[in-house]
Amino acid sequence: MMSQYSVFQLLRETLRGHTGWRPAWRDPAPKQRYDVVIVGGGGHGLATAYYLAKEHGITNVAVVEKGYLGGGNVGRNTTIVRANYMLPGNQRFYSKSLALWEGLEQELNFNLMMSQRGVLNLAHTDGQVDMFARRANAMRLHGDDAEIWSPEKIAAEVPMLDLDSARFPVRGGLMHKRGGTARHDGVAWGYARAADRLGVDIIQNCEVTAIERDPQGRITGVDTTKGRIKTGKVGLAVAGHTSQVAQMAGLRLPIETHLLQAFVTEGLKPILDQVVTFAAGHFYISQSDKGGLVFGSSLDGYNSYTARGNLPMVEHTAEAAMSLMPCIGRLRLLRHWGGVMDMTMDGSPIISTTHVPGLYLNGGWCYGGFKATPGSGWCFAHTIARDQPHPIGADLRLDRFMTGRELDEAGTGAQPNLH
Amino acid sequence: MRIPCPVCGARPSEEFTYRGDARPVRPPMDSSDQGAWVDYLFFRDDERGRIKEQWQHTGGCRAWIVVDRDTATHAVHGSELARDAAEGGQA
Amino acid sequence: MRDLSDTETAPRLTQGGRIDRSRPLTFTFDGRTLTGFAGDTLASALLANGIHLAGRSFKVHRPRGLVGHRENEPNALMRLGTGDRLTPNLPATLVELTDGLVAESQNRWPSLKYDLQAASGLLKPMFPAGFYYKTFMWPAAFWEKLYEPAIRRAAGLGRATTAPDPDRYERGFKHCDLLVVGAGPAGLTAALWAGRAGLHVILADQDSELGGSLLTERSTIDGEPASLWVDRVAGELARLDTVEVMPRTSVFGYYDHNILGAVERLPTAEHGARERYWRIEAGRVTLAAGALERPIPFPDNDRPGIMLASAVRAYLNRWAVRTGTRAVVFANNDDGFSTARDLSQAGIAVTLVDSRADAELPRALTGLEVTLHRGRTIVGSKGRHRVSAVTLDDGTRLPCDLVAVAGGWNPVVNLHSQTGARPRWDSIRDCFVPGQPRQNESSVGACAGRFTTAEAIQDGAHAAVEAIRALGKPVPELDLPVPEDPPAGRGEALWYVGGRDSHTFLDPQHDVTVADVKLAHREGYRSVEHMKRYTTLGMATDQGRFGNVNGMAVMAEARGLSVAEVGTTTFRPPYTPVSVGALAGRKRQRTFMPLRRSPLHDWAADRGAIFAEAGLWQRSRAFPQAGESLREAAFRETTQTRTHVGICDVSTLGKIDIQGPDAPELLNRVYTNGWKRLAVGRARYGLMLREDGHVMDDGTTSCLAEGHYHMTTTTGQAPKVMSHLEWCLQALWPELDVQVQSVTDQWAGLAVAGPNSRALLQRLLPGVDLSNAAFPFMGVGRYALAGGVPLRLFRISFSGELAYEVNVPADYGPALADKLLELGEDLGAIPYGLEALDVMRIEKGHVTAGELDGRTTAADLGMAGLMSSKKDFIGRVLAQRPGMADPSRPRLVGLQCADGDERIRAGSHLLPTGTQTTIDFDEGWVSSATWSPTFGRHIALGFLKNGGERMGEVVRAVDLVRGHDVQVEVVSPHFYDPEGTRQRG
Amino acid sequence: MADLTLAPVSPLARALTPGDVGAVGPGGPGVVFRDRRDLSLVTIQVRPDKQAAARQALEGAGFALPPVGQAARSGEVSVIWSALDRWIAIAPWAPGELHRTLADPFGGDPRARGVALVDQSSGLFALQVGGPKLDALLAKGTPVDLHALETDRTAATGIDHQPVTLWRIAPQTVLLLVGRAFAQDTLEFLQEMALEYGYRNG
Repeated sequence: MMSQYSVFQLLRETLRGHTGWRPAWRDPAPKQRYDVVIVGGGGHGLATAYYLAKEHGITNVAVVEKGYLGGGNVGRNTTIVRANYMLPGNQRFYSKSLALWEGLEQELNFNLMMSQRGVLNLAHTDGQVDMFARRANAMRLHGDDAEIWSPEKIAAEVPMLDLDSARFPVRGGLMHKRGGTARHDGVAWGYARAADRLGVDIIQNCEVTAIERDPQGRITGVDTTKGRIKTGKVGLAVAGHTSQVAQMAGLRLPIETHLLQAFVTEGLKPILDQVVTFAAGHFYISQSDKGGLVFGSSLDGYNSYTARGNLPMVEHTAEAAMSLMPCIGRLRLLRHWGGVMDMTMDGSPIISTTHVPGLYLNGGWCYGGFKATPGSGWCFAHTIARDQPHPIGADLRLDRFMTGRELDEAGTGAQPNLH
Repeated sequence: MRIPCPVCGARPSEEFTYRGDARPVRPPMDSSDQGAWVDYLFFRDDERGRIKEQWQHTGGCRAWIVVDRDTATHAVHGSELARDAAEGGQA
Repeated sequence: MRDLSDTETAPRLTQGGRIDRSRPLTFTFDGRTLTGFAGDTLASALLANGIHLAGRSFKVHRPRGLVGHRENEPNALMRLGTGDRLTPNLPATLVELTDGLVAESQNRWPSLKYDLQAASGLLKPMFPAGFYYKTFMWPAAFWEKLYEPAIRRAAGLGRATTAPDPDRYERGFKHCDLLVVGAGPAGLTAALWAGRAGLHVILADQDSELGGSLLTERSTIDGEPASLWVDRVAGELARLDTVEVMPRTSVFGYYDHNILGAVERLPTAEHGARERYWRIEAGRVTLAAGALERPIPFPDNDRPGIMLASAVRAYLNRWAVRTGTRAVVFANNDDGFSTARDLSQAGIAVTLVDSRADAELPRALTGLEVTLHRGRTIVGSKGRHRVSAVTLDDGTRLPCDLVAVAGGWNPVVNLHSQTGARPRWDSIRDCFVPGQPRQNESSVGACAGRFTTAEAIQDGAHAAVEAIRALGKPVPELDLPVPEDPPAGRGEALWYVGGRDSHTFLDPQHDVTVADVKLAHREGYRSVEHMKRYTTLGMATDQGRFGNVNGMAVMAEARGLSVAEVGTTTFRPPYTPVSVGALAGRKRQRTFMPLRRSPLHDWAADRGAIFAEAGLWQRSRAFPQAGESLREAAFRETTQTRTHVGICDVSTLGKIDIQGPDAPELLNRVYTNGWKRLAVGRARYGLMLREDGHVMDDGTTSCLAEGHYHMTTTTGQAPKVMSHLEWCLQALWPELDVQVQSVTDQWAGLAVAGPNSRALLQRLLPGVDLSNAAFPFMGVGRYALAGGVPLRLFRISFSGELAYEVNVPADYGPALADKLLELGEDLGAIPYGLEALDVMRIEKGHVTAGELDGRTTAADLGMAGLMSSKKDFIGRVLAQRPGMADPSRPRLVGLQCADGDERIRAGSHLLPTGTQTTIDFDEGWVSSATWSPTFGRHIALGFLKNGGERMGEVVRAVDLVRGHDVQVEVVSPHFYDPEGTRQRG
Repeated sequence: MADLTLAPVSPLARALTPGDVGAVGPGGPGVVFRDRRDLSLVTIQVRPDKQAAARQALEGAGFALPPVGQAARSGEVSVIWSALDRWIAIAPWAPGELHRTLADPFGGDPRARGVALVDQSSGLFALQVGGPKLDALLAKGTPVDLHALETDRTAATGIDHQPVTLWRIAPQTVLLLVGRAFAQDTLEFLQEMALEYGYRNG
């Protein structure tokens, strides 16, 4: 039996040299048959397995992961949690996701360091302030929090910003106080541990090599590097490799795979409280609990599976940082890394049944999948368990491209690198 | 990355603007088959490996080019003008 | 307790080393004034002043001393400078000493010696790896309020300033045949021979001096001290034209296609930059970055005075600093001997603890007073702010003030690995060495695991020959020097000394111990990435350069695997930290993005214009007169234009010259409406869709002559439309005989609007018949002014007034504007700006960016009639998808307040009256809004579900975030002159 | 009758004020900037299948249509390659005169011969940059390998990411053509980068 985490447990273990801690999850060999196989042991796959077990009572579930759990984008993002979308089809979903975040630590008995420090989007023209107001009003109509901040308020609250010499002046901002950050690895680990405790088998170092179907096209199982596993339902949650895995089942998707870089400076004493983003540089920044400034900007812009970015975007990101936070000039970049993003053609995600009976798709998270983790697992578990979309994720269906109901928050059309 | 412009020679990638997969074939102008248009505009093979893709040398000679590049390694295997590729495709 | 660091006298030797004793430098450390010499680093100068204690650890604030002399230093992080030049987290080992330098230690309060947070060290047993995941969860609200602020304050390293960085940065591009990274024996040799063959060579080294390990070791080359050879080679390299030597240059990142990033630190100069970032495109790369010594972690190995042996030798040999008076050397390989030799020759008493049971003192040590404990390890240490004794596993207690630890070497495979190549475990040398290259590079010398000077020189020469051959150049005859190294036998693998694992530090900066790695293993965090993320091993500022390999070996042991099987974490750039300012170069604050200036920019500024951002452009919003607010000015300009005449700079609109017989066909395909019958001398409004059926842009296109058209686009979409046309012509329809070119910058554009506009233009063009019959609405004419200045006249109207747009070559724009104001003085001519333009276009119901937001269809905008059914055009088919053609979509409507005093704001949402204010009742939004001086009330444009059928209905415009909730009447979007009699009159 | 003549204004009227700036040493400035508003610029765009004929027509009139990346001078008129299917004719004449001179070899109707002539004398700004530190200066802004940009070679590239055409007119001199709206920004970039060499606005 695994121990419940608590301060008392920590004290107890301290007294015996921490020798009593058990593995956070088991390391089982795959069974021959599961009710559901989730492909992908990242945040979304693990959350899906957890909610399948907890909300739908389906516990005979395997999560198969080709590497180590949490090794994909859940462990390499800039940790931002928010629900500040404009289009109802998106905001409804992210609103639910944020509600799940609040209280998730207690539910999972794992400290995710969820920190609702506020997400502030800066607007550079009066027109942009109005657009932010449109979005903020949509958020409020959904019951979520949103405020419009004046430049004076922004200057007072965010001393790192230099508003006096900005190329693009700051005319206002959209503050979303319930937004913030969370410890990214912890989310994967917390869901893994909680799912494992409900009986879910998490099978690492197990790559799916084929998706098997019967003559009628129904899913019958998956072939893996650890052998064949029979199942009637396969859920794909393999952001970054969605196109490849879907292709095993003959699915072609409205997805292009792109590269996004992220950056962190050396640790500093607290200097920035909020998550701050600004559109002119497509830039976002926050300070981690360890003290590093964590930031990023646009996609590198070309299709890539490398997770290795290049200098033009490194330079652009540094420029964007210097444009409004010129104090950052002497601070030093400690590390930059890349993640592989499955970018959809409208910039919004897909949680959907597919034309293949028994195959369910969760993907296309673009560069915003982290904050969606609980909501994604919640909706996807429902979609798999009931074979139909969850109402809050209903607009995220795959057929929206055919019906002309794209969810294009950026308004840039079928050009994934611009979303 | 250095993108080999067939006109200007190799230049850093930021001189170029990326469009995407060059291979989907646009349905004939007079086609009204929505499925074919949806497929052309939205759906992609998205290979991990060599693909042909369209870039424009917007920071240089403004040529639209087709680059043969590997999405798994970023290795570039060649390029040609988009108009030559278009003619080649029709032949 | 006696504190050696304060009382020890003269650690600095009176001779030797590469410091310049004739150039003393004064600096301060934690407020104490100290001196060093030119050639010192901050680290060597501190040690020369007897200072070992240099910092506090991240988590439990234990006192820490200098351990290294290079980029693997985990402890001695300093805050340099004062005021707005304050720079945190600089490793003292990489800071060149300068006169007046101000350094402070970090992460301690109130002082380095007496840090109150060190009390948390007492609780260290409660803080093993990942402890925070297991607690601080109750009550939920306490995380942000209590736990997190406390953790954030305690964590972090240096304090930074929020003042803008006052220094300048630059960047640039370099191209070379061969880039050599590292100027030790391998790099110098490679650069020298490639340079002699005439190759364009760049030799970069982060150090201020060339020489690498030859500066810190007592090797000889051709029988002379190696430093003499270094000086000779440096001299020859300086004379070779095609070789560029770049000291103080850190090559930090290796990117695709042999592009590398490097940062050059520049000396302080009046017109100089602080740092310059170079992007180097290299034909070939030789990695000669050397190797870093690794520790042998043992219990209590984090006391000040416990250092890497290579650093102890470096401080002694290069900087003439004795880092102790009584040394214990702890080694698992022959480096222990050379360390013992160097120390002993400097008069320091040495005890050598060698873990190898078969270790024998070599001849080089005979005659020196070195005691050997063979087959022994250190299992503990004592001392408060400085080590005072160590204990061996046989119980022997050795008093000392210096422990030099030689645990073997890790080649710097970082740059190699950044390319995606996988380093390989060399089980003979017990280290990761470069694997199969993924780019045109090779690693040489110690960087490739070939640790002797002889191997380095051979490798360097070989790399040069390969580069020369690859370019087809003749290879010069090689005449390689002969170095002599101390003999190096094989070491044994000793990754840590077991015992009190919770005090055996792998990552002293982050307080990660052997116990933490074992705990991670116990809890299932066994993959090397899980280990890193759970324990934070390798995430400190040294990025694992100090103890990562040891940590992997601990995990390998726990898992019963080899280090090779456990593997490494991913190597990421930068190799050493890089200033964000350097990467940005000049781009910061105002220079972040270029400013696009209209030809009338200065003209407008001279007339008191207030500017607004419009993409990269700045456009004049209004021309306030004395005492006028922006709003008042805009409304005055509106009224004056509607009653008299105004001129407005519209130069920023995109303009595209289209020529060729197939031009009408092109227009037909890119616009939704028909273009085949547009006559010469006429203009037409056009709507352009994206292929997905949404509106991309709108504008007018004029036929100037047979096969010659002038297209205008919106300011924002101009570059996109230009690229779109080029794509159509090059990729889609190369057979069309049409050529396009942007002429946005060529023509200044002035809108001349208002009832007096015809009279005004008649004065400019006295010989031209501008009567409505001769020059009707949507007419186009081309004329020449005095001196042959061409002028294009378009009778188009955005304001709804009788209006024209005048184009002249941009150079003449300001003069034309002046001339129009002068000619129109008695007609009431004034300049107007974007605000008045916006008021007038809302009154007229014209759409702009607020409406063309990339999600609207032609039908949404009330322009379904412009969708020709007689021809094909881009976006035709997909615009017919059910969701796009849904009649209940929000449609463009006009909105006006019932009450003249109430204000509608853009961004409001539209809801029916009498419902709850929730998303379920959301029916649309307000896209543009203004006070209308013409109608004396607030009016707006917006999108409302079934809008076309709801004229006269009253709905709510709700702006929750700004506190407005007003009743508005749904009306036609064409408030002003809906029949168009004014613009056509 | 009012005077209807208009006086032209350079986009650098205020940014290129004469004088020496920065670390000008005893040897003089490292870089000199000159406004070349005296030059008219007319682009010659030619459809790919009509380029041989167009070259022949221009050669008949004493001009050239040089290969990609090159410049050709004939008397006062230089024709430089600038982009795909596009050249720029440069001469110290009035724009209309240069336009007419170029149209003549095409029978006055270039469009019928697959040739589009467009006056860009105001649209492109010609900045002459010279001096011993020319290449060091350019390397701070342009990614092209300056070793390869020899005299009378041209490149379509960027300076500080702004599209420009570079034409090396002498070993230590280039003519830099930049979109008019970006001219001041580009000059200011070059001036700041030239501070360490000292520069002269001449």
